[in-house]
This record gives sequence, structure tokens and C-alpha cells, in this order.
Amino acid sequence: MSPTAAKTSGTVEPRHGRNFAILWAVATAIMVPIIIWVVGPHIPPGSMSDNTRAQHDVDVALTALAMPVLMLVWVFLAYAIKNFRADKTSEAIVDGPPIKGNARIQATWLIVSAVLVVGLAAYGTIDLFVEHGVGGGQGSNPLAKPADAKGALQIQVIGQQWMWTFRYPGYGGVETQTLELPMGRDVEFHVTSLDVVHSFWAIELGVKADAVPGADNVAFVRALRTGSFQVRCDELCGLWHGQMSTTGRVVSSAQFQSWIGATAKRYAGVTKVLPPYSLTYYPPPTRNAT
Amino acid sequence: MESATVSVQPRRSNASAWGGLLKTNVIWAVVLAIVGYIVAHWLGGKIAGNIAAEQNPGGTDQADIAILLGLFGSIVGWMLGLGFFNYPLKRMLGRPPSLHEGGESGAWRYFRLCTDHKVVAMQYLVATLFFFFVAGLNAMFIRTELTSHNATLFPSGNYLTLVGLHGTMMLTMMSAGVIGPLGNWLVPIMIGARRMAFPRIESLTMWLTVLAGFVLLSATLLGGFPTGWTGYAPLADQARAGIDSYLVSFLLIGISLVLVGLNIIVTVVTLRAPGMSWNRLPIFVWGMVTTSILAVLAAPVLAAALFMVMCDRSIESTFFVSSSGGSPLLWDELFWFFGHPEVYILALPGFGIVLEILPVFARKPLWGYRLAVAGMFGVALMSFMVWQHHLFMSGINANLRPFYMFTTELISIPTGVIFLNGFGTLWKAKIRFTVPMLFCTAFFFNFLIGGLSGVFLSDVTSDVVTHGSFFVMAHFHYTIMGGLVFALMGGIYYWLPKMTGFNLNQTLGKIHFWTMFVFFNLTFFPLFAAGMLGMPRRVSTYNADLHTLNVFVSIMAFCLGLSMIIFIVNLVWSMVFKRERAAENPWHSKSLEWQIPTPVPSYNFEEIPTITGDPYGYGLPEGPVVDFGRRRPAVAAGKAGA
Amino acid sequence: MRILGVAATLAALVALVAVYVVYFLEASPATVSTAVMNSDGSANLTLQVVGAYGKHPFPDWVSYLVKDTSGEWRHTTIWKLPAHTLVHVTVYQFDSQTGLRNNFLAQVRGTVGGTATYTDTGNTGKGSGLPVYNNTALSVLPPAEPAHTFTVPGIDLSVPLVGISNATENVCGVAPCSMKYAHTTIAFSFRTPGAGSYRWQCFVPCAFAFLYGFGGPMQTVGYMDGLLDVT
Amino acid sequence: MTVAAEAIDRESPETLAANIRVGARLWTSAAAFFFMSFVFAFLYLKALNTAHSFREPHVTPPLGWGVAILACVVVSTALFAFGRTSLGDGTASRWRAMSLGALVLGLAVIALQFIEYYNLSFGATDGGLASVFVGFTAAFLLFWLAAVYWMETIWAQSLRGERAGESDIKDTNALLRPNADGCVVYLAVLVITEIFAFVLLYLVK
Repeated sequence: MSPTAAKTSGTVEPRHGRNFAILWAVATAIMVPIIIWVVGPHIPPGSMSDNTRAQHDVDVALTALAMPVLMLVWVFLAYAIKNFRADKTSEAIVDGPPIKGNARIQATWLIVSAVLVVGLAAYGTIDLFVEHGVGGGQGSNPLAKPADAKGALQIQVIGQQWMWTFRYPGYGGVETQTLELPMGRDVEFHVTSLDVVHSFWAIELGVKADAVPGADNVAFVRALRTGSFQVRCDELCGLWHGQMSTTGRVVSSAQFQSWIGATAKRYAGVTKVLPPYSLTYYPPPTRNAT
Repeated sequence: MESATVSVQPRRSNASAWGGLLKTNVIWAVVLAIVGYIVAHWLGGKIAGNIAAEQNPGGTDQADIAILLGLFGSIVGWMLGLGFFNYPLKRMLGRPPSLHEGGESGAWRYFRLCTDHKVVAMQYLVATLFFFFVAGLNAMFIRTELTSHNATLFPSGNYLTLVGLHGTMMLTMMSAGVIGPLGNWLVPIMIGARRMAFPRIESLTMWLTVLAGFVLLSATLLGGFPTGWTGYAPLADQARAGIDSYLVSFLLIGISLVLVGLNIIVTVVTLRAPGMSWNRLPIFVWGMVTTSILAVLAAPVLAAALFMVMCDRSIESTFFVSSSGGSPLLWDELFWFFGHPEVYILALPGFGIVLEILPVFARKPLWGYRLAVAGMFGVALMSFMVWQHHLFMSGINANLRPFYMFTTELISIPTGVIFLNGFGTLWKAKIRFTVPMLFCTAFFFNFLIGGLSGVFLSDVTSDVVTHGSFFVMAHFHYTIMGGLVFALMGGIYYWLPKMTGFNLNQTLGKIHFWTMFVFFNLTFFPLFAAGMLGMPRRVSTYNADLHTLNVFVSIMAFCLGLSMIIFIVNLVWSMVFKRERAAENPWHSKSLEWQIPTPVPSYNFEEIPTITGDPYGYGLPEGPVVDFGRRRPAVAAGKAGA
Repeated sequence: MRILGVAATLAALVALVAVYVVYFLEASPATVSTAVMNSDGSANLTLQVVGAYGKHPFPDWVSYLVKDTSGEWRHTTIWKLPAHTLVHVTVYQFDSQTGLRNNFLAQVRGTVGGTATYTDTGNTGKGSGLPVYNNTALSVLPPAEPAHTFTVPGIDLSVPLVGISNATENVCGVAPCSMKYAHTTIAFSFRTPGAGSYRWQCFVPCAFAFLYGFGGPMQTVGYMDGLLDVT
Repeated sequence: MTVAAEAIDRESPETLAANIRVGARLWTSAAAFFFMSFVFAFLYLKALNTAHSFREPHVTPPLGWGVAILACVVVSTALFAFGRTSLGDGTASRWRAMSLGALVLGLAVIALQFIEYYNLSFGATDGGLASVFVGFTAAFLLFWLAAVYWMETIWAQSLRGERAGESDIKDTNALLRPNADGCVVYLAVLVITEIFAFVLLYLVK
């Protein structure tokens, strides 16, 4: 029961290394352009804001970068399945060549993957700063801010079971259940929650920030064109988590001014009874009957 | 280890089949668990009444002290019924330590505390597969609900309970799914030992896992739980009593993971046969060791976090209540500090199985053995340094994000090493595509997609889109189901003939493989798109324009479910009806476990063997890999299977 | 023998699965027709909200009840309503005041005229000191006074329901409550949207003993959450 | 009697001693990671200080009881650790006295902790520190109970002495010392934990 290695027969073994390398190069050369120019434009999340543009570019870049790796494995598997098969016609167990390793290949593999990883991390980090956080929640002290962060429109997003409301501190702290924001102006979202953890996901704007009670989570966006976008809750928050959604609108600056003016007037009565604007709220009760 | 052979013939226990009924066994365990619940619940009601009469005015659903105590009471009853308290009590009375329990023969040993590691492994296999299919059934329900973009089929709360049960049960049972059955069965045999280091603890982990599964199911009787498997506080503080089942169940799994990991590490360190140097240790054993390191160190953090939620719910502490000086972020940090190693607890065993099986069917030595071991250790150690990538959007200190992005991408280096090992082994090989080999090949196909999608999630920019969406869900199904479950299936097809002594049907196996492979990919690949298009996880309502996609996915998921039924049919047909005797070494492997008789005698080795060669010495003109001493164990010496 | 064993196991498993499925499907309360049609094509919907349901399985849970077309009080929160119809809602509210988590919900939204009329016959206790509403139309209710809200986020309808004074002694304990107990009456009208299923809920943290007052009945369809089944 | 135990020879204590040695260290590291979570919880909640209610003014853990518990934990461990050095070298009376002392003090820790709970001027609801205080001490109590059990089994076995043919292990008395050594490793980590707990919960302002 110890089959011996296959004796090298008279036939010349094909040059597997070279063949495989060629196949891989060809497959990669086909796939990368397809990803960039054919698939790429359709990769979400579109181009409604600066964030989604950055996210789209990164997703295309990562998909394109994944192709050489994907092809390496797929082409290899296909090549191995085709070429490295045991003789099906014979019952005898034949061993392959006893190659136990190859230090050079191992070192090359490690170095190449390390270079890739460092490159990816550097790319990701630079992108994160250049794109001022690309719409992700950055906590209360955002690291990367847009150039004119002081002039940004502040909107507070308040999550509660199960509804989003929005406060505009620049307009008397008016609170509404609909989200509208002007096109072409930096917006600074302050996301917080009144009860459990929610996550504010403005899908077409490429904004996502967890709403944590007692915490202020800042995310930036600059909308590039008008239209409507969806807001969904992205962190499981109880019974109506799946229904905790609303539709927001990006409008022109003038339209925004008239909308916010009308809203402030409409809700003047209730704005008077709202708590003063604050980055976090701790409304009672913590528990009833304690 | 010195040892001398005494008599080979085991004395049969003369206890009749009915006699076993009266001894400690699982029937008593169930009865006493229920009694334990009732008694402790009553007691808890009294205590709670004294502590805070105001808080629990006869409420049926809010008496968390009583319910938690009841669940702990059922644990005590369960262990009492199985006889786990007998030995500790004897030790308290000063009786000397021993390694084995009495009465470990006959069919009853499968239904009680048994110190034979092969019996425990079979118990584990049945239990984890049972819960795997229960959880799979939940997945079918979830997919049924998602055929409509409005919540139509299940009431909203019930849907969340289904999602939570599916996630928690899959995660917990699959954590134990390889290390339990295959780890317990193979590790001692592969290293040339007769037993695990702590046989009673081994059995305890198995029975705690079973109890954990049933406790989790009991959530349905207590109002369900709305949190999914991540149990985010303070939603967990707020939820109805069903969440207590989740907490206790996960705690049991945590304890079980610590103990099973501890047991395996100790076994490998101390019980290796002479000649089984660290350099010769089979790669599967290395996979188990690295998994065990994660289990021992990560699960206690989970236990602590669960303990805090229990405190919040019962004595109303405020660990996660931000209006009273706590913070939900504390749960996020602690849970994911456990949670990320946990997902590697679900990956490393797969690496081990695949790299163990590949050389056998490639007829080549494992390529780059040391690098593979280093890769596994790299994954294990680095998995403790990446957890905050689950919290990129959570509003914790944003300055840390570049660091965690870097470490997360760094972990792909040791993971990539596993691919290199696999491919080096396949290079110029003489591959035989048996059923186990098919599953191993598919492992590389699936796990690659899982890994590459992980790069998207590690990049903060891309994570803003994909975090918490179906993209994540597709990603981890590719790594856990496409990776671990495929490897586990390969392992079952590979080792089950040895474990039970009966062959599995290869034709059905191939049908199972191809249906599972095709429908798995058709189910989960479209979900990447669903996530990127804005479908959050765990919702029963989604945008109408994703409807067609979801209907397609659901149909494919049902087909995937059918392929699992093929697997069950194969198991039942081959093990119960056909019962075709398995050969001793049907795959012509050189590893130690295939050199001993089938079925394996209860003492494994008559004499502790001396290891004389590499388990992967294919193509090498080496002698036998093991020296069994004076006698190779007689084939018909014991009856381990059945 | 083996076949019998396998068949028995299979039968047991199928039975278990069936029980499991039924459990998950059935826990929902019944859907009832609730709209009493008027001659002008509008409909009437009559509700009551009680502070404690008073019966099995959760006697201390707060709950909504609805009058079905035959005039019976039913304990369900899934209500069938006709589409594109003016619905006149009358709520008899028997629970005491809790106050809002988010005061924005003190605003009446989405009703015809943007107001609701409040009638308060409950503040009978000593020292309640609260204004007594008598058919008062309000667009903002003082945020400490709501006992509940009736809110349908999908159609932007939200009405805060004023509570009876906490000093009231004549409190109803078992549903359905008769009008002899202290209660408030809230009336408003809204237009139903097109066909579909719309979730509604209460936003006042009125669940006893749960964190943030928002567990238990607040997260259970049949108590403080429900569906408008618009057809 | 089991198949395995009969078919083969009784096990040698050397391997079992190694099992206990490695196992005790692993169990101890698991315990250390468990308590690290509470240390983290303390530091994290203190740093966040949500709603300025990490430390409510009236939450002052009673220092006296804290010192008493810490002293009992330290002295109990010390007695057991020193007592075990004379385990089996013929001076059994010293071992018996010291291990009995360790056990009594170990039980005293549990009693003192309950007395402290009973006399607490605040409840677990009173903010972050109060929560960590109650959670940390309760979790410590559970692990300490396990330590007392472990000490007790060694003590009980040493009192009872070896009787022939009672176990499937050759010389069970030879396991006493490795077992006690393993227990001391665990106790040492519990002492370190208790010191951490004491400093964080009672002293840090």
C-alpha cells in the first residue's frame, strides 16, 4: 500500500509553468478591461453625491484589482483539473512528484501579497482623508473634514423606535419627519438616537452612520444633483426595523430655503416645546416603574 | 509514555438494555432540566419579589430574574440527569481522580456521559447536524418571506425571531461543527493517543452544546428575540424574555468552546505518541490547535459581555444604558472582540480539513507544510487585532480606522498562504476527484469569493456602502457556508466511513456535491448585488425593484435546501439500510488514522505506536509511517461503530 | 424494523416541523373589518386604548382595541379599511399620561385640517389641575400629556392621544372598558391611501418595566403595533 | 469498569501531571481574558462618561469591606501556596493546617462579599461605576467559588489518602502536588484580578 512515484516516461512533460502563466495573463487581460469599462459603470451606488462617486471609484478599482487574483485561482483550478489528473483507466494508485515546497515561490508569494496589502491600505487611508470620511460615521471628532466645514449645513438625524426625524439647528432647531437638503453644499449630519442603536443609511447619498444613544456621530456629504433618495435603518433595532425608512430629497438651494422656511412656520408650535438643540438627548424614562 | 499490554478482550458489561434506562442518561436529563426550570423559576420569582416587588407585579413576561434562574436551573438539572455531578461530588469527598466513567458499553453510552472520545464525537456529529438542519429550515422560512417585498407571510416579530434563531444556531453549532465531531474523533487518533486529555470535560462540552441548542429553541416559547445573532445591546436589554434564552444558550456555547479548546490543546501538547514531533503533526491537528487558541481566549470575552447583559436585564444594572452612564458601544467592542476570532473559529477548521484531504487525493506531500502552519497561526493571532472593522460606521474614535483597515487587509496574507499550499499540492499532482476532493476544490472556489469580498468590507470607503447590507451577508455565507460547510461535508464524506465503519454512497455524494455547489453559488452571488443596491440585512421589506432578484435567490435557496435533503437521504440510506462495510483504508492515505482497523477499537491502539514518518509522504520511497509495536491491533477486537 | 424506525423518526420530524411552522405563522392576531360605512361614502373607525389589558396572557400590558363592523370590541390591531376613503376615527382613551420621548410627536399630522379634537372627561381626581378639553381642536398637544400616539409613518399620519390625569381614581383595569370609567375622547379624520399594508404604532414609551418603556407591548403586534390592511 | 481501562494498563501519573499543568494555565488565561472585559468596561465607561453619570455622587463602594475581601483573597492564596510546599514531604500537619486555613478564608471571601452587597449604599442601577462594581464583584465571586472547590478537592483527597485499586490511574497521590500547583496558578491570577478590581473600583477617582 505504498505506491511508488510515477516514473518519468519517455514523453516530454509540457511546460506547465509557462502555459499556466500565459493563460492567466490572457484571462486577466480580458477581465480587467471588462470590469473597468463594461461592468464598472453599473456598479452601485451611482453618482448622486461626492461620496457615492468616491465609493463607486473604489469599488471599480477593487473589483478590477480582484480580477488578477480571481483569475489566478480560477485558471489554476481549471488548469489543474484538466492537466493534473490521475489516470482514470487504471485502478493503480500512482503518486505525484514529492515536491514539499519551494522557498523562492513562498517568499515571492508573501512579498507580492504584502505589497498588495500595503498598497490597498495606503489607497484606502488616503481616500478616506481626501474624501473626508466618504460619508461614513466618524464619531464626535471627525478626522477628515471638507474644506469649508464651518460653512456646512448642519442636520441632526435622530433615530428612535421606529422613525427618523431631522433637526435643522441653523433654522431655529426645527424638527421634521422629512429630510431635504440643498444641492452643492456640504452637509454635516449629526446622527444620534433616543433609545437603541440604529444606523442611518442614505443609500443614494452614500452616507452611513450608526445612531447610538448618548453619542454624536458625524458624517459629511455634498449632493451633486437633485432628486430623491432613500433612507433606511441599517442596524437591527426591533419590531419595525425593516419598515424604518423614509424618502429624502435633494433640491436646489432656493427650493431648500423656501422649503425650510415653510417647514419652520408649519412646525413653529411644536418647535417651541422641543428640548433645546443638543448633540445627544436622554429623554425619560429609562425604565418605567423603577 | 510507558505502557504494557494486558488483556485485549474487553469484558462486556452485563447490564441489560433496560438497565441503562435507570442510570443517568439523556432522558433523565430532559426530565430534570424541566424540573430544574420550574423549581428555579419559582425560586427566582420569590427572590425577585423580595428584591423589587414593584418591578414584577405578577407580570408574565418581565420577570427576568425568575426566567434566567429558571434557565440556569435547567442547566443544573440537565447535568444532574446526565451524571456530570457524580464525579465532582466524589472529588469533594476526597475520592482519587480517575479518567473513565463506569458502564460505557452498549447502545446507552450514546445517550449519556461517555468518556470514549469516539462516542462523544459521534454524539457531536448527530447533534450539530440536527441543529444545522433546524437552522437551515429557518433559512428556508426566511427566504420564503423574502419572496415578497412586503412583510406578508410571518408577523414582523416572528420574522426577526427566525432570523435570530437561524444566525445564532448556525454560528454556535458550526463553531462546534468541526472541532466537536471531527476534532474530538481525529485529534487523539492522529497523534497516536487513546483518549483526550480530559475525557469528562470532553463529554461535558458535547452535552452543553446540545443543551445550548434546545435552550435557544426555547426562545420561541418565551416570546422570541429581536436582536439577530449579534444581540446588540441595549435592544437586548429591552427585548422580551426570549432574549434570556439567547443569552444562556450563547453562554453555554462560550463555556463549551473554552473547554473544548482547552482539551484539544492539552491533548496535543501532552499526549502525542513517541516520534510525533511538531514537524509531523498532521495539518488538521494544527487547524484544531489554532482554532482552540481562539476559542480559549475569545469565548471568555463573550461570556463576560453576556454576563453584563444578564445583569442589565435582571438586577437592572446599566452597562449598556447610555442615559445612566453605560454605553451601547461597550457591547459593540466586547462582542466583536469575540466576534471576529469567532469567524476564524469558523474558518480555520476548514483550512485544516482541506489541507489534510488534498495531499491524499493529489498523491503528493502537503506543499509548504511549515508555511501552512505559520499561516494558520498568523490568522489566529491577527484575528484578535481586527475587530473594529465591524465598527467603522459606529461612531467610535475615527482615528483608529486606518489601523484596522490595515490589519484587516494584512490578515489576507496568512489566508492567502492557505491557497498557495493548496495549489502547490495540486501542482503536477495525480488528482482523483472523489467526493471529498470535489468538496475541497469547491472550498477554494467559494472561499476565494468570500475572501475577495472581504477586501471590499475592509476598505472603509467601500464599507460605507456594504456595511450591514446583504453584501456582508453574502460575504460571510461564502466564507462560512462556502468555506467551512463545504470543508465539513468533504470531511464527513472522507472520514465517516472510518468513524462508523460503513461506506457512504458515492453517486449520491456526487449529486449532493454538484447540486450544493451550483445552487450555493446561485443563491449567494446575487446577494452581493442586492446589498450594494441598498438591501439591509434582517429586513422583511425591501425595495420593489429588488423583487425579481430576491425571488430568484429564494428559488435557488430552496434548491440548495433540496441538495441538503439528498445528503440526509445518503446518510440514512448508507448508515441505516445499506450498511456496506468500509475498507480499512479506502482512500490509500498515509495518515495514522487510516492505518488502524475499521471500526476503531475503543482503546484505539493496543500499544501506543511510534511514529516513524511524515503523514504526507506520498511519492517518497519511505517505509511505513508508523510502528505499532509488537502487534497491529486485531481487526475484530472491538465494536466502536454502530 | 429499520424501515419502521426511520419512518417513525421521519414522521416525528415532519410533525415537529409542522408545529414549528404553525407556531411562526400563527402568532399574529386576527384581521378584522373595522370600517362602518356612512351614507356619504366615508367610514367610521372606533378604537379604545386601555392601560392594562387585564386578561391572559399579559394582563398588565397596555393595548389597543377596535370595534368591528358588528359593534363588538375586538382585541386585535390588524384592521381592514377601504382604500381612498375618508375615515372618521374616534378613540376612547383610558390610559394615564406618560409623555413623549420625542416631543415632535406632539404635533398632529396628516389629519383632515391638521387638527384633532380632544374631549377630556377623565380628570376627575383631586388636584389634577389640568385644562379640561371639551371638543377642543388642537394641532399641538402639550408633550407631557399624551398617553399614546396613533401614528402611521407610511402615510405621515400621527395623532397624540391625551391621557387621563394621573391623579384619577376611576381607572379602568380590564378591557374592554365601558364609558363609565375615566377616559378621554379624541376624534379626527384622515383619508386612506391606495391599497397596501401600512404599519402603525404608538410612540409613547408606555410599556411597563421595559427599558426605555419600549419593549413588550410596544414591540408586539396586537398590543401597541399593528397594520392597516387597506384594500 | 470500562473497556478502555481494562484492556490497557493503568495510566502513568506523569502524563496526567502534564495535562493538569497545561490545562491549568489555559483555564487561567481564559479567566484572565474574562476579567479583562470587566477592566475594559470600567475604563471604557469611565472615559465615555455618558450623560455624566458614570460616577453618581452617592456611589462610594465601602472601602472597609473591600480591604477585608482583598485581604482574605490574598491570605487564602498565600496559605494554600505555602501549604502545598509541604504536601507529601512528611510534614502533613503543616499542609493540613494551612490548606484548612485557606479554605476557611476562601469561604469567608464569599460571606464577606454577600455582607458587602447587603450593606451597599447604592444599587446596580446607579450609573456606570455601580454597574461595573456589582458585575465585576459578582463575576469574581463565581470564579472564586471555582477556586475554593478546586482547593477543597485537593484538601479532601490529601486527607483521605490512597487506597489500592480505586482508580484507573497508577499513583493518584503523585497527582496531588501537580494539581495543587495548577490550582495556585489559577489562584495567582485571581489575586491579580482582585487587586485590579480593588484599585479600580475602590481607589480610582
